Formats: sequence, structure tokens, C-alpha cells
Amino acid sequence: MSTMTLEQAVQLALREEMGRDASVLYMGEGVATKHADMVADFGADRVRNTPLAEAIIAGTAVGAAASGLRPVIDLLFAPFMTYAMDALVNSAGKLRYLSGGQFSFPLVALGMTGAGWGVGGQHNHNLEAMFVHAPGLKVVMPATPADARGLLKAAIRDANPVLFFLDIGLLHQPGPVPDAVDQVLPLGEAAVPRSGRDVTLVSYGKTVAVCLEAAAGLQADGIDAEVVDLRTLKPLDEAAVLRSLAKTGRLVVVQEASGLCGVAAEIAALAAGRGFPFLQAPVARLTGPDAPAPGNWALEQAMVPSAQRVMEQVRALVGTPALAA
Amino acid sequence: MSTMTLEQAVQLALREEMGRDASVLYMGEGVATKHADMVADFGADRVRNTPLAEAIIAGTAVGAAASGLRPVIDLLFAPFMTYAMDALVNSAGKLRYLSGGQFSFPLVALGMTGAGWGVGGQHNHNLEAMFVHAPGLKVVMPATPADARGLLKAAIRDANPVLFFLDIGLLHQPGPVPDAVDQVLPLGEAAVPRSGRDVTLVSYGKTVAVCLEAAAGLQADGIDAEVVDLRTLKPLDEAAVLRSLAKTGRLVVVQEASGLCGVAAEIAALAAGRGFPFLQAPVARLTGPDAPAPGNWALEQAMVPSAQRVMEQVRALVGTPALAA
Amino acid sequence: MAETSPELARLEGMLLIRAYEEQLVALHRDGAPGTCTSVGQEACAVGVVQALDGRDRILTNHRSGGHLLARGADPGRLIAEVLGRVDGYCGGRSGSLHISAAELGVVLTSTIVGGELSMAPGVALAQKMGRGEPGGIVAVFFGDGAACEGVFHEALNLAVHWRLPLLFVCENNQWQAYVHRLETMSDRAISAWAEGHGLPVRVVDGNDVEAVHGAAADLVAGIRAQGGPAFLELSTYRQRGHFEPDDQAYVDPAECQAWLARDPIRRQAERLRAAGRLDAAGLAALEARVAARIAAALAFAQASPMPGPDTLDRHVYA
Amino acid sequence: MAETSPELARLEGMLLIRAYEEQLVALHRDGAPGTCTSVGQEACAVGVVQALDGRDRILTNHRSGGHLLARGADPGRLIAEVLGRVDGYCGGRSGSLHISAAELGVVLTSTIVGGELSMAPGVALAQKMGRGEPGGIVAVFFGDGAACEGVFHEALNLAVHWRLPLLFVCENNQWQAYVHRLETMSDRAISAWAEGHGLPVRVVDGNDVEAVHGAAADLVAGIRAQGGPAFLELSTYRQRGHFEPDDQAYVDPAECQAWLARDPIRRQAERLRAAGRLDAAGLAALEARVAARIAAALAFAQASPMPGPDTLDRHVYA
Ligand SMILES: Cc1ncc(C[n+]2csc(CCOP(=O)(O)OP(=O)(O)O)c2C)c(N)n1
Ligand SMILES: Cc1ncc(C[n+]2csc(CCOP(=O)(O)OP(=O)(O)O)c2C)c(N)n1
Ligand SMILES: [Mg+2]
Ligand SMILES: [Mg+2]
Repeated sequence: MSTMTLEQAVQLALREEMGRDASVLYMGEGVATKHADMVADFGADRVRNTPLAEAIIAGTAVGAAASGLRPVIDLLFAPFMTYAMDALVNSAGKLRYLSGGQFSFPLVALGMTGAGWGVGGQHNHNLEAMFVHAPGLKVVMPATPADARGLLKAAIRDANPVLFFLDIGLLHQPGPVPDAVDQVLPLGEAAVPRSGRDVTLVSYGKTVAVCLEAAAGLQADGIDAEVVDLRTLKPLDEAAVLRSLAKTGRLVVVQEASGLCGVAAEIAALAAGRGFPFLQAPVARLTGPDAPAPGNWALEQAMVPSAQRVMEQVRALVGTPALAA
Repeated sequence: MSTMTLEQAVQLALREEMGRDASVLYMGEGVATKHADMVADFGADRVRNTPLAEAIIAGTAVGAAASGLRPVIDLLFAPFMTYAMDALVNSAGKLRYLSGGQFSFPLVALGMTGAGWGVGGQHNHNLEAMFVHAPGLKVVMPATPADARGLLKAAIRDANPVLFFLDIGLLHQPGPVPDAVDQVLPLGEAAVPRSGRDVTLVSYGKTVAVCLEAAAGLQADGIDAEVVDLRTLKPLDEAAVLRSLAKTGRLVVVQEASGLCGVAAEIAALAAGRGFPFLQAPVARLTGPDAPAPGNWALEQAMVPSAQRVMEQVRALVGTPALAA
Repeated sequence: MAETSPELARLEGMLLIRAYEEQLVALHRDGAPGTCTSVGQEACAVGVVQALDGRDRILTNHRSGGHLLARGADPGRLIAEVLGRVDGYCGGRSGSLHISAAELGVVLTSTIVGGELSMAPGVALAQKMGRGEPGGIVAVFFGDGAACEGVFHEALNLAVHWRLPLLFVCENNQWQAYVHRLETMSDRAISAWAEGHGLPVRVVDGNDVEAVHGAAADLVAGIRAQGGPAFLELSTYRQRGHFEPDDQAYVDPAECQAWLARDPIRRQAERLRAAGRLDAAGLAALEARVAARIAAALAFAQASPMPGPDTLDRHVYA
Repeated sequence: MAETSPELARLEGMLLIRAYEEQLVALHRDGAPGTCTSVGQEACAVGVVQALDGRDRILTNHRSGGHLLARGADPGRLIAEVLGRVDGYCGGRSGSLHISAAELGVVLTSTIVGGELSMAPGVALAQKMGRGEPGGIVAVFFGDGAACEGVFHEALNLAVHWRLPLLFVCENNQWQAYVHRLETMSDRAISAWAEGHGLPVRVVDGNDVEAVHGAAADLVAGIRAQGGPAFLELSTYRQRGHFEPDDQAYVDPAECQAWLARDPIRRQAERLRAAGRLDAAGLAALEARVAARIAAALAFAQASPMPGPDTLDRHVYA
């Protein structure tokens, strides 16, 4: 076990995969500047600074991925992905299908998002749900350094385009990472960092820690909360959510992204559908507001659901008489 | 009452609003060619062909909207909006907020989407949910010519950026449109084109007709279905959905868009939350598959939930013993 | 007529494209899906594609029929694709607008205007990094309209700056769907924009297949020798309008007439006739051969089954 | 020193920007949010903005402090905004990266690189269509990096083709965050790209405020007279790195030194001294006046309250 930050874990995974597979390529605005050591180890051909032009960075990754390379592109902040949207959604997401399976697009697009830097909504916009909605793409958003490493390795090896979101608020937080080199975590498997009987808290990214904190606080009330960390947003580990719900009968979904048509809506809809027989109370969603992130640090922090709010929500739910009981 | 197609209704609304307000401007690739009559009536300044460049069409609309004009831009097909995503999401959606309310962006972006032309997923992609998820934007998708007219008039008069989706499958279908010139339908109000007691079918766009057909078919089984047409996807008329659910206790949400993080997920999540006390059965979603639209006509049609599938779903639901009963 | 020569082959290649697209037009009149034909632009496809070789890759767009046929695509599989049949190059999933054929090196066709420009540098980068066949280059076909999209600028800058083996081929057919290009740009715009990027630029009569071929061959040789990209603008004309059916009511008849008089097929036939290398019988023989191929292709395509709705979500993920 | 003159006013304008940004740097060291300073680029802001008048509109980006101050912004309200206070121009919602001040005609500031270029034609179109003040034009400030984004190409083409009253001002400061511009484009790229669009293009020493002002005034006069757009490329240098803090470890010290020796403020001061229009006491007086303004501004900003979390979703919708 080593201790490292999520950012370091991402770099470690990249280095490991670049060492393992010569077709992996790392490109973006400043990646070669920021990682001169990687240029030294893997060559300037494989670690490339690009022009300041997200559309062509992504488009080039799509073309290269279909032609035998495995590009990892750093698009910096998630809102900048809007410039890359055509390449990601219309090309990477659709051209396998429209060509009848002639091409595949093994590429990873990295983007930072979430509260933690305080520079406003043109840098912090949790828009991962847009890509979950788009066909042909996979979407990952890890909550710990170990998961970031294992999932990024899986994403790089995956034959499909993967959007990989890094939560700004987690980037510099240290955590334990196993030393084994080939710690690959399959995409599509949720984790259960805390098990419990009374209520299920489903989340991803930095709000997993919020849920864990809330769960710890609820213990004092005699409420035993289970926490599910989705880790991969597409494919979604629906079975894991349903399994937990079957046990607890109560569900709170927590995300930093705004609510409408977000991942929490998808989870709540899953619960209302296949999870309905288990539901003993309304499904609660705690999400960021339908608002851009403000530049003001304190306001930005206030957008993130807090452990306090999660606890209040859970207490309200547990108070709800079980309809089926 | 006149009879006209949805496409004609859109043109009528545009003409009416351009006649009413000299700040309304109509721009896009070919709008002046296709509507030479409008150029004649309103001048080449206000009805403009643009270069083939969606990003600058949308960006120009954003800049103009903040500066005293009311642009309506035709982005042709919804997937082309990916090129305009930065302007719509990062500029129009966020700069009012980030500027502390200094600017507003009264603009409308038109895009066609949905099955009905058979030219594949780079023309037909129901991505309206992406914009529902984005803060600062409103989203409309009418199901009838009369609604298209009334809602477009409201959208043009609205002080916010509105994404206005036209269902390709409805474009050429005729319907009655009231003759009154100022038939403005407020954004954010759902319609109930059929009321019923046993089950609520919520939909929008062309699948509203699918639901109505299913409802007619279910009558024979003695099932009385209510149909709710959302019309505006943001702001969502949550009250209308809850009202209907309170009456029927059963909900099927039908959309052509793919399921994950779509509007149907949002409606199902609403039902699982505030609607939970009313629910007597699981909430069912019938959506298009998580796949791009194929070029093949028959396959494209097969992506759209059919009345048959809606009926089967409803029968299954009504068969579900009411948990609360 | 026993003679075969590159010039004759180019004539036959153009005849094949014309016959294929006229067949599509006829099918459309009988209810088949519409298409973007390249009638009038055959010299661009044939002239450029014949300057490439098997190692090379091609990216194209919605108006791809000529490029695919010039590369040797089977017209039967093309018609099958347009009709949405399982034997189409894309199994009927594409329809007419995004037909690619990896086996021919025609990759990643996109009907998003500019999509081909967005992906081409990546294909060229892979070639440069040794993932393609040694020495292979990439040619990307796009229209004058695509040159208005920002990705045109981004692709040029990247290709120049990374010295990618990429031939940009702009088929300037004067129209961008229903908008004349002079409504969106100045007359000399496209080559002037390219020149600003500092790569070799040639502007050629796109209705003269020999001129196109000569310029393309020069530029391709330059790319192979020097590594960096080059730019070819071909002045041509879209004779049949944007997408079938198109009454072209918005087109200036004088402009259209002037370009019809410069039809690339007639021109090549006359050139060969003037040189004594083709007579009426020879031309008729070529036309008959082409017609027979298209007839057989049509029969093949129409016999091909439709994919079943159970295949609807196949090939979404790898 | 009773003399006032435009040249002296420009010197004072640059001193104010420098003092303001040095204050932000000091605040940052004490824990305030970081910023993109324009230290070294003051001549661009002052030279161009003083060539505009009150009817005109300005769009800028993440590196906006100079443009705002040159336009007459209150440094107190600017610092308040950087600190996220209610008295900031944007009520504390923007922070440093997207400060606009509609009352000054500084509109729609975007920190998306290229965002300003995307919106500027629309602002200019509104001016042209009579929605602004009669005769007003628009100036859009952007960096060498923004010139790599596709929207640069799209904005230029639209502005030229629609003859929009728009002055493109590229502050070529050699860097694009952590990438040197010569890693992304050729040396003469930006003006060459602009020239491809066929509008008037001037390339000027961006560290010489008089040269900047002269060129900007000429181009602005041309826009007002002829209606169409113009392009001004200013060669300058970002002395302090991209965003505070930035150790600039990646910067070639020789390049940086060479540019420091061409500091625009020192240059203007020396020019005035050489002309006998400024002495040491005069300069000291200017500096003192500027320092006093910034001190007062800081006090104002620090006294301003933070917005409450209850305001979190205010101003999302109109
Ligand atoms: C991004 C995008 N915008 C608009 C369209 C609709 N469209 C299809 S082809 C076309 C015209 C393209 O013009 P050009 O690039 O000159 O190619 P041509 O059709 O003339 O061959 C348009 C506007 C599209 N497919 N994609
Ligand atoms: C679309 C987008 N991509 C990347 C960034 C991150 N970023 C902010 S400023 C900057 C450099 C901009 O360079 P330039 O345009 O030359 O302006 P300068 O910072 O030099 O003034 C970058 C890469 C961004 N804000 N927006
Ligand atoms: Mg064209
Ligand atoms: Mg710069």
C-alpha cells in the first residue's frame, strides 16, 4: 500500500499503461509541459502538447483510436468538453454503430469538474450526465485514488470511448493505493464502502465521502446506512443498487451535479421501476441546484450536498412510515 | 381554426412574432433561401443565411441577444447542436449568472430530431435531455401544430435562452390551429390531451400520439388511461404530473430518446420522490434504446416506443397488485 | 477498342460514378431513400483517388459515392447500403450518408459537416506513428461549406504543426446545401485561408480529371517525400442539387448552364476523341460495360435482406 | 508636474493596472483567490481602449483586469469581485475570471478561451442593426491561444462577410497557459491567418503604448468609416505566468529577460523623460496617486460583505 493523491494515482495509471502498451498516447494543452518526466520516458511522440483547440484534440483522438492508437486526452475542465462534443458524441459515440461495427474507439477523455477551486461555472460544471445519456460512450467518475488508478487502467484498455471525470475537490486528497501493478478495476462495478441495513445512500465522486460522513453521524441515531459508490456511471451497476435497496428499502441519492436528468434521476427511476417492490419510503434526491457554479468559494461549497443535509434527509425518510409495512 | 402542419405552424409563429417585434431576427444555414417570402416581408437584415458554422451562429445569437436583439436560430438537426454547445451551455446558460444578472439572453435555437427521415444518428438524436440538465436554459418540444405555434411565440418572448425541438416525424402532420393571432402558450405548462382514471401516460413529442393510440386501445380492456403531454421539458410541469398520478396511482413514461438520464428518468424520479405516496405500482419507462439511430428506415421506426408496447406495459402494470391496497 | 490507359480508366471511372448515381436517383423516384449525389464532380473523385495507392486512407462525407467507387467499392454493396440492406458496407445501418469501407481504406465517413476534418489528423497521426501501412498517407475530402466550420482551421493548424501526412481536398462545388458559397465567404477564400497556414496549396479546375490527377499526384508525392500536409482546392459544380429530390429552384440557371457545359465526363471523352484514342463505338462500349455493372449491382442489392429489428442495438459498444 | 497629456494619461493608466495586479498578487499570497494578471501587457489594454469611445463595446476574457481599468472601472469594485464580495461588478458571482461591467460597455466576458470571439460578432451585429449607440463599434480582446480555436476562424469569416464593425485585438503574449505558442503554431501564424480573411491587418509592438494606440486609432477610424472589421495583432509578453501562483519553471529565462527589458511602463516613462515631459518627481507623484487609489480600493473591497448562500440560485433565469 502506498499513499497518494487522486491526481498522482491518475498519473501512475497512465505511466503504467503507457509502459505496458506502446499504442497509448497522451495529449492535451500542456500535458508535455506538466509531465516532462513522461516525455523523457515515453518520447515526445507519445506525450504531446496540443494547440489550444479542444475540438481537434478530441477529433484527432477519435481518428487515431480508430487507426490503432489508444489516445488519452486531457481536456482540462469539463465545460471545455462542449467544444469537443461533436467529436465525442457524433463521431466516437456513433460511428461504430453507423459503420456496422467496422471501427472501435479505444480512447479516454479526462476532464476535471466539481467544487474545490472556486473559479466559477465555466470551469466547474458537473455535466457527466450529458455523456451518460449519449449512446456509445462510457463514463467514469472515481471517488478515491485507488479507484482512480484501477478504473483509469481499465478505461485505457477498454475498446470503447470513455469519459473520465476527475473531481477537483478530490484531486489533492491522499488515499491508500495498492502496490500491485495490475490493479485493474472493471468498469461497471459499484463499490460498497460501508454496509448497513436501514437506508441506502448512493453517490459518486466527492459526495461519496459526504455520504460516509453522514452515515457515521447517523450511527448515533441508531440508523445504519449503507453507502454505494457508483464509480462507473455508464455502464451503471444497477444490480448493486437494487441489491442494496432490497436490503434497506430506503434510498437517498446524492450528487453534486444539478438534478434534472442527472445520474441521481436515473438511479431514482431505477428504484421506482425494478426497485419498487423494495421501496418502503419515497426516494430522495439531494443534488446541486439548477444553477451554474459561482466563483465565490463559499457559495461554490454551498452547492455541494452536505453531510448535514444527507442526515436530515435520512432522518425524514426513516420517519416515513413504511407503506408496505 | 385552420389546419396546418407543425412546420407551417412554426413559420406562422415566426412571422407573427417578427411582425410584432422588430428585434426578432431569424438566422441559419438556408433560412433566407427557404423563406424568400420572409426576406421580402422583413428584410434581408432580419432573415439571414449564415455561413455553415453552427458555433458562430449560436455565439452570434448569444451576443446579439445580450445586446437588444431576439435571435431565432435554425440549427437544422439536433446533433449539429454539438458544435454550438459551448455557446449555448457555457455562454447563454451561464453568463447571466456569472455576471450577477447583468445580461439576459432572449434567444431561441431550433433543431429537428426524432425518427421520420431515416438518415441516421448524425441527423436524428433526441438529445434534449442534455439541455434540460444544463442550467440557465429552457427546453420545449411540442406535439401538435397548435402547441408549436403557441409555444414558439412564448419562447421568442421569453427573456431566457430556449432550445426548441421539432420532431421530424410530426413536421408534416396536419393539425388544427386556432386563428387568434395571439395564441401564446406559457412555457412550463403540460397538457392533458386525454383524461382517465387508471393509469397516467406521460410523454412529449411524437410519442404523445403513441400514448393516445395506446389509450384508445386500452379502452377495450376497460383500462382508462390519462395522457399527459409535457410540452415544455424545462421548466417541467411537475404539478401536472403529480396531479395525474394522484388520480391514477400508476405511471408509464414514454419517450423516443434513449433512457439513461433522459426526461423519462426525471419524471420517474419525481414519481419516486414527491409522487411516492400515490404510487400503486412500479413506474415503467418505455424509451428508445441506448443506441444511435440507424439509417435504415424500418430500424429507425423500431426505435420509437409503439402503442403496442405501451399497451402491454400498461396491462402488466395494472395487473400488478397495488401495494398500498 | 482494345486500348486501355490511365486516361481511359479515368473516363470509365467517372462513367461508373455517373451511372451509379443516376441509378440512385431513379430508385429514389420509386420510393427509395434520397442521397447526395456528386453528379458533375466525378473528376474530383477519380482524379484524386487514382493518385493514391493501397497504403493510403481516405475520409469522406455525405457526398461519398464517387470517392468510394473510385477506390474500387462494389456498387452492389453501395446500393445495398443506400437501401439499408444487410449486404451494404455498413450492414444497412448507415444508409447513404456515412458509408465507410475499412477494407478499402475509406474510413470514418461522417455526415456532420466537418466531421471528416475533425478525424483526419488522427488517422494521419496513426499513419505517421507507424500504425498504418508504411509510407501511407491520408486524403480527406470535404466541401466548401465545411471550410466555414472552425474545425477546418483547427485541422489545418494541427496538420501543419505536427507535419502530418495529410492531403486536404476541398471540392468547392459552389454550394452549401441551399446557400451559395458566395453568400458565406469571398471568392478566393478557401485557398487564401489555407495559404495562411503555410502549406503547399494548389487550386485546380475540378472538372478536368487530368488536371486534378496531375495536381493530386504532385501533392501526394510531396507529402510522401516531405511528410507534411498539402492542400488541393478543386473548383467544380454540384449539377443535381443538394439531396434528392432537389428542384434547384434557388439556383441561378445561367450559372448552372455554364457549369453543365463544362461537364467533366464529356470533357474527358472529347479529350480522348480529339487525341484519336476513343471513338463513338468505344464510348458506347464503356457505357454498356458500366451499365451492366450497375444493373448487376442493383439486382444484388435488391436481393439483399433488410436487417431485423432485433439487431437494433448491435454494434453500439465494442 | 501640472502637465497632463494623452501620453501621460496612458502612463498613469498603465501604472494603475500594474499596481492593481500587484495588489492582487499580494492578496493571493495572503490566501485570496488566484488571478490571471496582465503584467507586461498594460500597453495593449491602455493603447487600444483609449482609442475607443463611450459608444463602443468591449469583450474580454480571463485576463481582463487591464481592459476593465483602462475603460474606467473602479478598482475597488474589481477587487471586491476578485474576492467574491457583493460590491463586485458581478456581485461576487464571477470571481476574477469573467468580470464584465455592462455600465462601462465591457460585456459578456468569458473564461472559455474563444468565448469572447464567439459572442463578439453578435454584439457587433446589434450595433450595426441600431441596437447600440449610433456609430458604436466593438473591440474583442483575445490571446494567441484563442486564435487556435475554430471559433476564431468562424468569427473572422462572419465579421468580414457581414461587414460587422468589429476590431479583433489579439494580444499575442507568446504563451497559452503552460504551452509556448511556437509549440502550437508558426511564428507568423496569427496575422497570416487573419490576412487570409481579407480584412485590414496590422501587427504592432504591443509593449509600445503609443504604437498600439496609433494603430488602434487608425483601425477604429477605418471601421467607423467603412463599416467592416479590422485586425490588430499586438506582440507582447506575459511577465508573471499564467495564473497566480506560477513559478514559470517552464519558461526560457532568456526569453523572459529579453521581454522584461522591454517593459511597456518603463518604456513610456523613458520616452516622456527623454522628451523632457516627465521627471523623477513627476513619476513618483503618479505612482503615489495610483498607490493611494489602490489602497482605497482594497479597503473598500475588504469591507464589502460576502453574498449569502441563500443567493445561490439567484440570477440563473431572467
Ligand atoms: C454540422 C452540420 N451542419 C449542417 C449540416 C447539413 N448539411 C449537410 S450537407 C450541407 C452542405 C455542405 O456543404 P459543403 O461542405 O460545401 O459540401 P457539399 O454538400 O457541397 O458537397 C449541409 C448544410 C450537416 N450535415 N452538418
Ligand atoms: C476552451 C478552453 N480551453 C482551455 C482553457 C484553459 N486556459 C485558460 S487560459 C488558457 C491559455 C489561453 O491562452 P491565450 O489565448 O494566449 O491567452 P493568455 O492566457 O495568454 O492571455 C488556457 C489553456 C480554457 N479556459 N478554455
Ligand atoms: Mg459545397
Ligand atoms: Mg497567450
